[in-house]
Amino acid sequence: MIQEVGTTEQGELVINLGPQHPSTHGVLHLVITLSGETIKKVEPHLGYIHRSIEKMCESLSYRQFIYVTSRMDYLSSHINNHGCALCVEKGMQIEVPPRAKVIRVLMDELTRLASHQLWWGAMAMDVGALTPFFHAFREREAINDIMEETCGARLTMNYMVPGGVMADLHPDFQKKVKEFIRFFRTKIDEYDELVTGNVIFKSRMEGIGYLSAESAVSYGCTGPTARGSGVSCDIRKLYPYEVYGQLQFEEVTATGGDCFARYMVRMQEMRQSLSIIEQLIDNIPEGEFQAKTKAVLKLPKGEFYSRVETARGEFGVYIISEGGTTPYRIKFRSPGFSNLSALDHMARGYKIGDLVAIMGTLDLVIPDIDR
Amino acid sequence: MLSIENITHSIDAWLNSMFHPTVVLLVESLIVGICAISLFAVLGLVLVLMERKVSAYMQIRLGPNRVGPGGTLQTVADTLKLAMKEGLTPDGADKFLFNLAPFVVIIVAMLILAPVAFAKGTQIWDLNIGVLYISAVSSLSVIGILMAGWASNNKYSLLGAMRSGAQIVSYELSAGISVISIVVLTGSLRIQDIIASQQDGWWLFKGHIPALLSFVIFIIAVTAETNRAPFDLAEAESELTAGFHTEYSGMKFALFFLAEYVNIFIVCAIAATLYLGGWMPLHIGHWTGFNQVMDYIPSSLWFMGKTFFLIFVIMWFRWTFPRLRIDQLLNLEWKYLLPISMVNLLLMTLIAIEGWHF
Amino acid sequence: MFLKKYISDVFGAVRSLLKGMRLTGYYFTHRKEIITQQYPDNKEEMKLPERFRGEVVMLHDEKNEHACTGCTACELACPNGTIKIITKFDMTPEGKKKKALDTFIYHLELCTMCNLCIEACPTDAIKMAQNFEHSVYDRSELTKKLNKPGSKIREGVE
Amino acid sequence: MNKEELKVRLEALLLPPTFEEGAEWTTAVVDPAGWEGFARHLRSDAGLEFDFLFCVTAVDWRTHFTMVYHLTSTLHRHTMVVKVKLDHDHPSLPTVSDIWRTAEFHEREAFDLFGVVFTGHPDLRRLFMTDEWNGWPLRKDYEDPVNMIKL
Repeated sequence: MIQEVGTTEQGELVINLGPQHPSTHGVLHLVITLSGETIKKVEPHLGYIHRSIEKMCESLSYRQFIYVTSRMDYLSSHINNHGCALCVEKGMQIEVPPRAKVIRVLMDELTRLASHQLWWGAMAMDVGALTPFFHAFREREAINDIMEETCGARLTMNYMVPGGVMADLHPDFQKKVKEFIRFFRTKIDEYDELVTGNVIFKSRMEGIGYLSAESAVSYGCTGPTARGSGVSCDIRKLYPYEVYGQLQFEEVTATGGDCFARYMVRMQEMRQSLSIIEQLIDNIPEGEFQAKTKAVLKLPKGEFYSRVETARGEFGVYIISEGGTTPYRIKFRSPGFSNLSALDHMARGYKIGDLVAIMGTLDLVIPDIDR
Repeated sequence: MLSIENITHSIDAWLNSMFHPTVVLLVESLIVGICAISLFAVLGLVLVLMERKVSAYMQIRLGPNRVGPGGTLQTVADTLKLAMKEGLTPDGADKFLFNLAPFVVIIVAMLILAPVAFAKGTQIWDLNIGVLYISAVSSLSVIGILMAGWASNNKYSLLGAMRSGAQIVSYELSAGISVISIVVLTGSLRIQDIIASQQDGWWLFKGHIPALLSFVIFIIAVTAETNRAPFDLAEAESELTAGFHTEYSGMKFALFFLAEYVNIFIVCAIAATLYLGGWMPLHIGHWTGFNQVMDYIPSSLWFMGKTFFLIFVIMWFRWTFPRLRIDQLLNLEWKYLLPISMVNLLLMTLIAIEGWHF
Repeated sequence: MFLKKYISDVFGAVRSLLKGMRLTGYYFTHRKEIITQQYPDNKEEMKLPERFRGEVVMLHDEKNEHACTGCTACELACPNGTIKIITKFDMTPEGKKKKALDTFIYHLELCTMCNLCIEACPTDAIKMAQNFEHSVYDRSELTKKLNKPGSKIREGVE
Repeated sequence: MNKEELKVRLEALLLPPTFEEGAEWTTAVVDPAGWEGFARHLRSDAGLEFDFLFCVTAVDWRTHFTMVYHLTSTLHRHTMVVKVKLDHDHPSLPTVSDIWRTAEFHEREAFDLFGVVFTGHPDLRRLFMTDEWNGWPLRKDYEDPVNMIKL
């Protein structure tokens, strides 16, 4: 049991932020030691929604385990599935047809956009602006509709199968995505108008939650959290998978290391994702959407590691196979877990209001941390 | 002409003709009390609905639309729900203070109602230090909030209350100075005198840029004083769950809620009185014809229109801006608002002495 | 110099705030931007995409025949144990015993709509329906029998 | 550095590890006793500088445990895997949380789910499970008749 502590011996206040709190976005439990309003220590208590997905996967076949990973980082469920599919394909040495590759990347980027939009709304809500949340959901709804039409579900799509994707694109897909891009190009400027340029928002973000590049690497931070500190860690650029190697896009980094840098990285990433989608949407190759695979997949004995860039950072899948139909051991390296470990380091010395802003820019998804 | 003034006068005359003056005073106090309480109830219902509709339209959604025509009865349903809820008192709370706090807050809100002029000749108490009375009483509400925060025996509540204390005490200053700059122009603290001085135009237009500045500062300061976003640090739901009223439920919570909206109404009414002429219709200098046309619109409508416009502006703030941090909030007051309003007051005094205003 | 920066700071701040207020003001005055859908009222015009995964159903034609051979491919494909197939032995006209479907039990409360059973079915006997309103008063109502009473396998489906 | 160069470079160390073949990255196997010193070399030796520990996990092989560390260098962009073989009855290993800060959480996770004890860890407590939880859930012999649903 967690012992209840009111104040420390030094007379510092100890408060529990969560597991039910408006700004923890789920069941994160932080025990904060405060001196006045200044944070002395942040201690995360995890496990409120630990489902032991790694253990579950040990009894699921290589086709079945993919869907479980949608339930980890549910905002980039498609990218998680992608990582798993890549790992199985690496083990089986399945060649994915070019059409499937492009479809996968398109869906990845749409998922990333949807995830960043939700983050933007929630981030603004954390610092007290309630309106952006609804504006963000309007755009996200458009993406979800596209997803629903092609994948059959809105959040936990399970569209990925080893060797390709589950179904071909919906005939309306291209038209709708182009419509969405046109629509979103105008709305992303509104985002800047409503939140980014706002003087109150800027002063809440600038210079807050500083994370140096060395600490970011040492804490294992990835994704926009590390890129905000100037660490180049985009898996799409460093270790290109699928068609990312042939695409023109920039790895967005900022040097500030503060909340505003992380915020700007995500905002720029949305624009980059848009440009990736624009490059691909007219160039989807014809052909099969799924490679021919056996009904029962058996990975050869060995170890396979694959990584993808989710909206939150590097997602790794580590499969140890004994040659059977189920993995012997599977490990998911989730980005949120490592990013959270830097929270204490980042939040010390700032105020409670800043902690909320820092958590917002870390973009924590609790099931991703707890697994 | 049928106006509120005539009605009140005829009731007064009728009562005086029937009863002894002491009885008349008692009966009139009773009537005023009932009117004030029902005004509270109506204001609560209307303003909460207004807030929800304003926020909904700004957030591209419809807002309440199921209870009653267009959702107009939504707040009635909410009130019923709150009335039926159990009023919990936490185990470790200081029971007396905990239960007293919401009443302190609501009584303070009621007290400020006294000198507000709702229409021509309609005022509960036209005391000669009206403006001073308002600034004195309005700073009492912090006591209720501190009481609630401390008595709840909850750390979030305590933090919220401490923030609120620091905030209200500092913003009291620039609000007071803004009020004084109008007092300088009129030379009187009496509300009726201030309104009467705006016979030929509202101070907002007559007082040059200093009046405009002090109006803006006053609006910012009262937004902070009523704990409204972007200055809602005492509640700050993403940081302190609900701040000082975290532990309140049922009717006691409803009283806090009601007091917040009544406070908004009152500060907006005061802003309207000081800068926009209260019930005084829009008059421009010597344009007698224009002024007479304006007089045809009842004074109570003028008053309500101005007040509700200001309330809308304050709601507009809330649904647009992020929240400030506590140190930034105090910075804004001590580094920006207070120096500016002091310089502004000097300019205003100069204008008043030299008679440069229109 | 200090004063100049001070004043430009104040003006810049006010401008950025007014920009935001202009945007919310725009949405306040433009009701056509409202995106609310009045859910239970718009059921008629609400159209879910064909691929939307609501629940598993078994297709029956007008002769009350289905295409399920009882091969249990879906049962094996399901990661959650949602499907349970009970088979029986039918007598064919030639007098031979033939394995056939007796009951197709579907636990909606365990289903995650992952579509793997549909992919696995060799005869396309089951598909995903678009119904999404699954709330019931008793959990046992979520355990469904998918083959209709008296139904039998369609001729020619192996 | 590519896979082979890295191997040659590692063999030049004071306590050279043994290598596993056939994996995607250079895979070194070290003893628990030599792990801490090896880790310090990996982190700070010029030309190696593995500063980014991106995955830490334990594997239960029924007869023994293996701790698997995935390391990469943000400077040289080379990746390697280090495996440390542990005793099954009393798995114990010095911590590397002072070398790579991210190990602090990952080691707590491994302790929580596998029962691997990290000596010198600043705050070795259960991470996901409650403090009074019995057993180590991700071990192969773990049985929990209440919470585990057999399908």
